[in-house]
Amino acid sequence: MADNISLLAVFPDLTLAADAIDQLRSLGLSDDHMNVISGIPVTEAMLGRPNQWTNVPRIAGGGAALGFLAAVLLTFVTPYMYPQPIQVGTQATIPGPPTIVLLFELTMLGMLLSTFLGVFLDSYFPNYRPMEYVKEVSDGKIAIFFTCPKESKDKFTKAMTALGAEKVEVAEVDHL
Amino acid sequence: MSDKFSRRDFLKLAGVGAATTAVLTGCGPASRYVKREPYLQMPEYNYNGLSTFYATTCRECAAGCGLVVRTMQGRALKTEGNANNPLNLGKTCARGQATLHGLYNPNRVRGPIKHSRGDRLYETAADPFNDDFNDSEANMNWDDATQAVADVLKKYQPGEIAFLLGMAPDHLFDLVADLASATGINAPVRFGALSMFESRATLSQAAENLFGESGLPFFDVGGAQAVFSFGANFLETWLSPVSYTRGYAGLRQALTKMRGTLVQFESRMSSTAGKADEWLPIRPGTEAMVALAIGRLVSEKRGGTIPRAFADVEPADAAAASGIALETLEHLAETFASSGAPLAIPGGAALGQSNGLAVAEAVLALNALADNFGKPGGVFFSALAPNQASYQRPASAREMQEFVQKMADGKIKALFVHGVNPAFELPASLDFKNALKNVEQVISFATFPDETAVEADYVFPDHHGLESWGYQRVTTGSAQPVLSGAQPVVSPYYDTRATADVLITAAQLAGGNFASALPFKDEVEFIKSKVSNLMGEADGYFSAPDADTFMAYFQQYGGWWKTSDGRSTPNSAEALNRDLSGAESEFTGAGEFFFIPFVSPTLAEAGANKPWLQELPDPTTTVMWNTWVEMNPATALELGIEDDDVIRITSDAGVLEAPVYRYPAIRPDTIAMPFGQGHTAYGRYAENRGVNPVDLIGQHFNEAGDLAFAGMKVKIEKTGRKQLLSRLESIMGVYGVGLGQE
Amino acid sequence: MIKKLFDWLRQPLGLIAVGIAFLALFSLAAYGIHYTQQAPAQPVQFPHKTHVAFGIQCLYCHPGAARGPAAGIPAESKCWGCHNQIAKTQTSALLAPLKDSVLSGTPLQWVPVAQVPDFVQFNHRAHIAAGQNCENCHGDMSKVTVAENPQIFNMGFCLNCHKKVAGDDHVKLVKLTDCGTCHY
Amino acid sequence: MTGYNKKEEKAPAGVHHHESHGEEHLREQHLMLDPLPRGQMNEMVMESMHETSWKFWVVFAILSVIVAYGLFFSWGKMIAEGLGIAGVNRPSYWGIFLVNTVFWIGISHAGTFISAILRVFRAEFRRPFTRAAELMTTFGLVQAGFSIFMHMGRVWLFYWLLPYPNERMLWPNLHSPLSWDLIAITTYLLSSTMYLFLPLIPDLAMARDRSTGWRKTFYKVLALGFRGTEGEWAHLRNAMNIFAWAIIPVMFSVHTIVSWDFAAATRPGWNSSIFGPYFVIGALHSGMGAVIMVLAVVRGTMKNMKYFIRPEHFDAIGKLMLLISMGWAYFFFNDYMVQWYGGDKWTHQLLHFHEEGPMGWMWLSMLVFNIVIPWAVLWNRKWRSTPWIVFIVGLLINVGMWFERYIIIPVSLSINRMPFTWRLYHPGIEIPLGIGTLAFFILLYMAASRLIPLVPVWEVQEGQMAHELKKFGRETVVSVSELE
Amino acid sequence: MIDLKVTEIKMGEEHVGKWGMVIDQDMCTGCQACVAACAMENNITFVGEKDSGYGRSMHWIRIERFWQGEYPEIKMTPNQPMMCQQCGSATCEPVCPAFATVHSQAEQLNLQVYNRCVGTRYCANNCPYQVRSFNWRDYKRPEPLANQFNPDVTVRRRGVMEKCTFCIQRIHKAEDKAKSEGREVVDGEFTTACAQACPATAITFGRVDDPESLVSQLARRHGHGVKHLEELGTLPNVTYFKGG
Repeated sequence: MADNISLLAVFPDLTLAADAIDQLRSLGLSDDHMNVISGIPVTEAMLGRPNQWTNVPRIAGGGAALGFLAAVLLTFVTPYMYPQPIQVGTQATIPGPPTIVLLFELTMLGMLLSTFLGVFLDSYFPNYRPMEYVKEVSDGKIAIFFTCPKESKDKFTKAMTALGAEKVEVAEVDHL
Repeated sequence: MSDKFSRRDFLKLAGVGAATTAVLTGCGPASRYVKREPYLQMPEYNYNGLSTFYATTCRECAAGCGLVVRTMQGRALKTEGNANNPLNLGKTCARGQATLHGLYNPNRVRGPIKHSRGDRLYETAADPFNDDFNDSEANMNWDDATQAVADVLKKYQPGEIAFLLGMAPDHLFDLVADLASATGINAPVRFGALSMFESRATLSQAAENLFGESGLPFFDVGGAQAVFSFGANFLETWLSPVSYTRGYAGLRQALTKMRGTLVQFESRMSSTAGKADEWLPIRPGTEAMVALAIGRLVSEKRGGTIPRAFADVEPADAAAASGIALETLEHLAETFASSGAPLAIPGGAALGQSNGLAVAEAVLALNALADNFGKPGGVFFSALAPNQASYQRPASAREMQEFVQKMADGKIKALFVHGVNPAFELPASLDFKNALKNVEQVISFATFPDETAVEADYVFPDHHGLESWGYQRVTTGSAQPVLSGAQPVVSPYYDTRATADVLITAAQLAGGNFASALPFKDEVEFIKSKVSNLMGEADGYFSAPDADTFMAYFQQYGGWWKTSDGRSTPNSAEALNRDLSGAESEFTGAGEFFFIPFVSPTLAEAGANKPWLQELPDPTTTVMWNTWVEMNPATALELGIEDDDVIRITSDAGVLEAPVYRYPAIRPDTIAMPFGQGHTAYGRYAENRGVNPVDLIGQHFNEAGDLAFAGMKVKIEKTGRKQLLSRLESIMGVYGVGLGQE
Repeated sequence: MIKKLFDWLRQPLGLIAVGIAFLALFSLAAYGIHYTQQAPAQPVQFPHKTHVAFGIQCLYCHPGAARGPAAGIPAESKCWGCHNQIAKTQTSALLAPLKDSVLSGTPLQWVPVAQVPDFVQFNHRAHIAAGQNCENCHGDMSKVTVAENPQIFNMGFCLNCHKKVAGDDHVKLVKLTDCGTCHY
Repeated sequence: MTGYNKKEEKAPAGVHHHESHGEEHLREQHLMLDPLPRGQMNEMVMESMHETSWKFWVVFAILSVIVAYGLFFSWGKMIAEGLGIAGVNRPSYWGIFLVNTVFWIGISHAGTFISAILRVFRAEFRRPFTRAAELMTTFGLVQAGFSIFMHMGRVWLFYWLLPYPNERMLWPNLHSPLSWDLIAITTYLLSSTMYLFLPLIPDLAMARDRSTGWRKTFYKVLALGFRGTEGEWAHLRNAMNIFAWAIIPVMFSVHTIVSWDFAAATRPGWNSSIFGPYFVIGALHSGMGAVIMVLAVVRGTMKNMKYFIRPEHFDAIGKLMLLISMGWAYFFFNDYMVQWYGGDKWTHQLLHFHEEGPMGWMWLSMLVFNIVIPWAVLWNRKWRSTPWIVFIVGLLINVGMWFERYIIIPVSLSINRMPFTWRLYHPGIEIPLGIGTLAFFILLYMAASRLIPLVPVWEVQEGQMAHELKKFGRETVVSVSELE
Repeated sequence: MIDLKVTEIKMGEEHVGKWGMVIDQDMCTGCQACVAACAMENNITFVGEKDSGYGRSMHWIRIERFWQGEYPEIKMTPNQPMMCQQCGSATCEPVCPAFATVHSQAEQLNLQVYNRCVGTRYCANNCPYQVRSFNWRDYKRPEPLANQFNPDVTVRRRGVMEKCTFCIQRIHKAEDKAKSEGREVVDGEFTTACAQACPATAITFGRVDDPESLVSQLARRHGHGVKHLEELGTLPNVTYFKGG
């Protein structure tokens, strides 16, 4: 697809952007070839886009499991690592209630840490490579970023402008 | 490029490197490498980390308890009681335990010093706990020091030379006594604040008056069933506290008999009174009357004629005067009469009054009534120590007054002081310090830089007790005659020298009579000469074929004692057939409060420089590190005085200021103060701490010549200042102060 | 000013300078660490291996190990017991400190190298009695001249051996792994 | 540039009557109904960070000196000399150090409460100040960490409390409430910091887009390359949802575990099962007080903040504070009641000591500050919408809550089962250290206010999108659409 | 493994530790010899006037006394030496996060491992007997006082908790000696520093699990000893007799 070109169409408003997406689809672009960049969270449903695949809940679940495992290791294994389990008061080597406290805390820690990490993994953060971006996005504009064959650049530009795009330009990679 | 990297930068870099190295070194094993210096000829037992134990004698008071000191690699680590010594049977008191803080005290006299009188012997500092302050260095050598002593001996007439020694009857006393008898110098005077507060002269005088024989009475508390103590604080510092405490344990608990009763007549609750089943806050001065009244009531209960001793007293009068209800007296008499082994003990503040002798006689008469002489639980004459011919008591306060007068009059031109600190211990009214100015040469043998050493021309420090040889006669406390032996448990830490050695050498240098009086090579030879004659005595704990072996055993066992009872029974035949006076004592001074100084049970007279003794809470008040005034809370309320308020106490002899401890167990008309603090020298832990109650005591004596230290009335007034007393106890938890209104 | 410095540092020479400075610091630190691990200087370059080769038992010179907590450094009287009969003592330069020390009566200042950390109470006797050999902890002295510390005596080192020695004996394990056995 | 300045001139819109329910009035009152163009809002937030008066730097400098001396120098001195220079003694082994620890952890609870619980329950008024509150959480926990490490006798060995493999095979003692504490506080600090950071990313991207120089670098690094693609938003939304739910139990557990440090001990007055919820509500009490103080200060001192933080917010938090104060009173009474009724003699002694002992004034002020004053003031909408009034109430609540912890820790420690050891506690170097932590908290907050967009612009914007006015007959009402 | 149960306390059944003490308060005269002996044996530091009055004294053993009644009918309560009770179920132990105070299973003592202590002071808060002392500072013991230190006992630094150990160094020494002689430790072969010093023999130390030991005999003879705060379930190993 060396003869493809990336275009950025900037829309002032949500409805226009949704219309533009429909238009792009009707012009033969699949959803895979477009992306929306926005300064406020715009849900997929608003734009009529397919649901984004996210791994965050799965990673969080995995983290919780890992945290739980760490807690199990800490509570059930480490007391037996000293040659003779150390006795404190007359409490059992593995005390009941405190174990529950630790299982809970470490599970939560694992889950939250991995949720955070999940965002990084899923979004490829931190990412300081040059990317396609227009600064107007953070002023509330909605940008649609799509790839189309080079030869139909004008067609797409016209279509977008007709729908109210403030500007349509060849997406340039930029140091953010 | 190179010019940009300047030398200064390089230094900086090197500095960082050095700092890094230093930090790393601090963390590595090298930081803990220490050099060790084995002796050239070190016995093997000394380098395997095992301890060596040496038997010796405790020098903290004159009782003469045996110690076993644990040492390791030349350092004394712990004192423990010598279980063989019949006096203390392996036990010690707190002062015996803390004797190591004397041995390793940061302020000791480190070598012979010549200095001008009044000069300090160590630097002073604002904060004794965090600033270093060092002792003055020795400024002469021992040859010169010995020569100086010899010069003094030669320079003055024998009659102008006097020795003032500690109250313990030890080898040094024997040596000086021998020297005195051979050369005509003044016989050595033994004195100590404890003997003053114990009224030893009164006790032996009363015994002589009643039994026709002088001696120090021994009270068998352990064997008794009912003990009536008239002021005797025998669980604290009185005579031989360890052995009397053992007696107390026997009183309370013996397998063969019932738990004995202890009744204490005392105007303030001492820690002895605190252990009593009944404490009777008697009005000071009425002890004799009460003792006689009890005697009379007991005789009345028994029927028959009332002995002459008790004939003149009227129990109702005694009750009225003493503040003890007549019923109580009767019930006490009943207790005394019905007890299988009653015992009455006179002592403490009861004897330190103008009628002290009468008190002692009256209380001894009670014993005569109980007919307990020579019986278990009764009264004996203390066993004389093995090489002792008769009881020699320390000087009484009146004798000290005469001594000080001689000094003031210039009759004593050279004074040697050892083992006693008269500038601190004698009542200020005797004006020892001024009298000292009229003495041409004062030589102190003090181990510590005490007040007397400061006033001396020379300080020729003796070893600490644990570094020195010697023996000490046990005057009382044990049924068996005991001679406690002392030997060095460690080599001297500083450039000190045994006073006996100094005197022997000086005597040789002085020549003439002096040389022939002390024909010994050294101290050890002198001790051997005194001890080896015990070799053949019967009933010895050990005997030996020759003197050297005997001396070896003497060191090993920590002395020599007989296995048989050496106490004698007083002749009580005429004791009850004398007229005894029950008159109240007379009080001097214009104030409204009776003033009772008492010896601090933890510090006694010489404990103030030992930090752990300072840190020990007083058994009754739990105060640490300071002097307090005990006052009844009701009195305090009346006067608007609170805890820690500093009050000014004025007697006819002096003025003192000290903070108040509201003590619930003291008579409302009495205040009391511990003796032991108030040093102006004596090392960083003692100096400038608290006040010395002897500053309030005037020159008043009882008939036996003992100080009437409790025979004063004082005035008090508020100063408006506060000084927080350090207490171990919680003032909230124990007294409910500061918990909120109940 | 600072900007200039930064600019200078960015050019090749500057980078080399930074590298050199870093290396210098690193080697100083490395030297520091190395230095702390060295056995300290001893007054006599005592050849342990020579003495072991003569068949002298450890306990001959360090008898405390069998009797008490400390093995002890022998007194010079012990050294002299043999050495005054050895002709070489009079001539050898290496032995001069010993000779001087004995003749002048000034003790040698040894520096013990085998040290347990603070807070630990160690007793040689119990270990010898339990059949441990000196070399288990101190290494093979027949290969060493001046004594150095071959082991870092830390808790893991002690504990490993205690665990091994106790084996399946529960009572022994309890005793040997009890905190109070060494720390008080 | 800002279009909001003219509105500032108007009197604070607090009171409104039925007849004034006009559209204009509603817009004035509610931030959510008063949208500005996004660009303008961005500009306003950026300005609030950039425009700094000399007064700011004077305060900043003074606080820095206080922190340098009160916190770091004093702490260093204490490490070098030992805890002897503090006032702790037998039996008050824990002093103001633990009081401050509990206090700061309490403060930190407000942030989570506002940004998590209110987010979960979709309380729209939260939007402009979630970040301001979350910053308090993180910075408060930092101070709590300082306080707890200060109190350790050998703080240089703190790592012995962490589970790490070691040749001794010795791990931390998990029987100890302090171990749970350490793990729980660590969990909470990490998760609240992450929870602060996630919603911050879009705002950092915004700041990146409109700054230059070092600030640009700073924001660029922190924004992690966020563009706002659908995927990024989806991941972020997902994560924030998980966080909002999961951090709530963590928050409750943290203060409960802190309370167990006391409740698990066999001490009269401490061994109480109500301590968990009592501490949690106490934490919220002081936390809300702190939030309202911070908001009042931010509104009063920072540029453009009068647009974002309005009386409606004080009103809403005021209502919450009143509710929490009632809850606190309920738990306090509960605890007091059972101790009073069924306590042993030591507990009774302790209660007596609290009320009539030397610190009785503190006990009484605690009740006045925590119950009487909030109840007396906050019922009135006009009063609770007035920033300076709620500032004072918040301040008093914080003083009262600090007193509460002081009474629970050193005052209660004075009384135990061994009357021979009872002793009062007199703080020493704890005072500069405590002031140091307070100054450090303010300092961090001040620094953050110049570096971090204090208002989550995208959240506000999202809210404004969702709000609209709807007419039912004659009445205009606010209607909120559920966007998420 | 995991245990959700609370320790069972069987009423009427006495807990038996290993080492124990019997203290006869009737005999105790409050003379402080035990306190001094303990300080000398265990390298306990003194803290000076200000700190000691502020509840920072380091005494491992303290003698408590209270008052009963009003003057003149006032009585001093029997002196009560208070030291670590070496609880069988010590409340101080579980709360230490670093395992610095643990139960010795070999000696049935309550150990304080100084080098493990980080100074959270939770143990001291949770000790119902308030017998733990904390090193608030590096208290100075100027030269040459340090010569007296007992090499068998660690010298503690600032920031470390300490308490009575029942003279565990003496226990170890006696056990080591007995072992080297191939025998068991004999009752009375050694004793703690406090018991050794006590002139009134108010303190007796020995094996409480040996019915023939002196402590067990004394406990039997006196019949009704008191264990302080026993109701808390701490299973203390020091028995007090009020006597009188």
